[in-house]
Amino acid sequence: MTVTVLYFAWLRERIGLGREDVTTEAATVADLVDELKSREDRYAAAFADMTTVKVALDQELSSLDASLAGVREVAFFPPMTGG
Amino acid sequence: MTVTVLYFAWLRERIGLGREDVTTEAATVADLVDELKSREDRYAAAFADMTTVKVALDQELSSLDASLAGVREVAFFPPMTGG
Amino acid sequence: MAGSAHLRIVVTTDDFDLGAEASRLESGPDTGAVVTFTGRVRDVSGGLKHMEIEHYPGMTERALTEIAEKAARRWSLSAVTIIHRHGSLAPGDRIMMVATASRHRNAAFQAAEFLMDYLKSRAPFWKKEVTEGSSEWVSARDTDEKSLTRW
Amino acid sequence: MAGSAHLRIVVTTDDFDLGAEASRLESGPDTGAVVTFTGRVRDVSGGLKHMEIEHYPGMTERALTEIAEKAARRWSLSAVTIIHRHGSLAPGDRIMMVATASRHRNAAFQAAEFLMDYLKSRAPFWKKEVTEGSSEWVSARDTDEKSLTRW
Repeated sequence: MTVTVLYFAWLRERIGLGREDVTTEAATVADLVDELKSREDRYAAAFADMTTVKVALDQELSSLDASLAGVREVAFFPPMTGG
Repeated sequence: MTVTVLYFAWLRERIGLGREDVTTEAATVADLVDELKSREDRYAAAFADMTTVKVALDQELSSLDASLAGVREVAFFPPMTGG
Repeated sequence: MAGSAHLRIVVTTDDFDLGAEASRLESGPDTGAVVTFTGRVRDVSGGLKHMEIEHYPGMTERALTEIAEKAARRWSLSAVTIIHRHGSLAPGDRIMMVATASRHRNAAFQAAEFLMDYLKSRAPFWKKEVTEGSSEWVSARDTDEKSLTRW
Repeated sequence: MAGSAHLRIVVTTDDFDLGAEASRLESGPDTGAVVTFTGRVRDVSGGLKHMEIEHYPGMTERALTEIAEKAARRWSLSAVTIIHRHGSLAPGDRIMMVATASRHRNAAFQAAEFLMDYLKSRAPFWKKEVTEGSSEWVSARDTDEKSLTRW
């Protein structure tokens, strides 16, 4: 399957892009993260400490162990600092 | 001594005036209220239920048993309803 | 002492401009949060012609200043505004406002609620509702006095 | 369902007019209380050139709408407004506002605090402080996440 993956704030800066389409067989978010980390150092650096990374699936907050079945958009970002 | 006595809201309406100078020997607020009540029915009616009457001495909230020594302005009014 | 908080107390028959009032509090590099509360004349039962607000000139300004100073001692505030109208107001008219400015949102929110709670039972205002053919003084609510105990 | 509350959600690079926004909520005979909160860019350590606010278009609007609906289900509100800016802001600039309208002050105050608490840790905005020669993403505070537990 192909999912759109979005990166925000310092994740976007470390990875060097804000958006990419990824073709993957990953079953869960964690599997997708592992796959990205194994690709290139900049992903490994960005995802080094997953306690500071949040994930949204199709624009709803989710978690690392969530399934990617049927998901079209995955977003990674640090804890929010709005307001 | 002579004190200025002020009445507000329904106390003003029942007594029929908002302000008067009263020459009195009353030692406390309660004494002054008794003196006013004995004067005329409209005062007796206004002060019939003192649980619904508040008093300020020289523009500071006070109480019925407070002394009038040195006081220049006494105000009677119902519980406040601002805001 | 109220620290360095700027206090603005206004008792007036005139309407006020909430945006302009809030802008006054938005000054200085360290004000991160401004909270405002505006109270309006409600027509609760239908048929309200107008509301008359009586106050105690002199004591009103003193009481409002004391309440603002109390808030400014308790929280770190850069500014406090209290405006309260008196006279004859129509349904929907603004009655009063408070505004607080602080570095952080919690101080600004808490101080604004504190001001409202104290103002309700410590500032000498009395409301009268006038309908077609009758009028009635608004009763104080027990909950207003009780809400002071949380501070 | 959010009852009959009117929700207004705006995500924009533009400044907003607090007075005009508050006036929108002052409608209907039964709105007695309007509370507003405005957040501004603070120059905490001195030397802030500007603040950049990034957001997640699409999710932002969804998250803010959900937060507003949540508040409108929980309290009796006639209106809720949330406006949040993104892009480049200078020290002292307004960042965002929330406003709530209700019959009584307690509902309006509580709903406004609830909106702020949820917005801080559930709406996808990220702030970056840019000073002369460096820039740093603002860290989320543990207290922001913890403040949700009171609701």
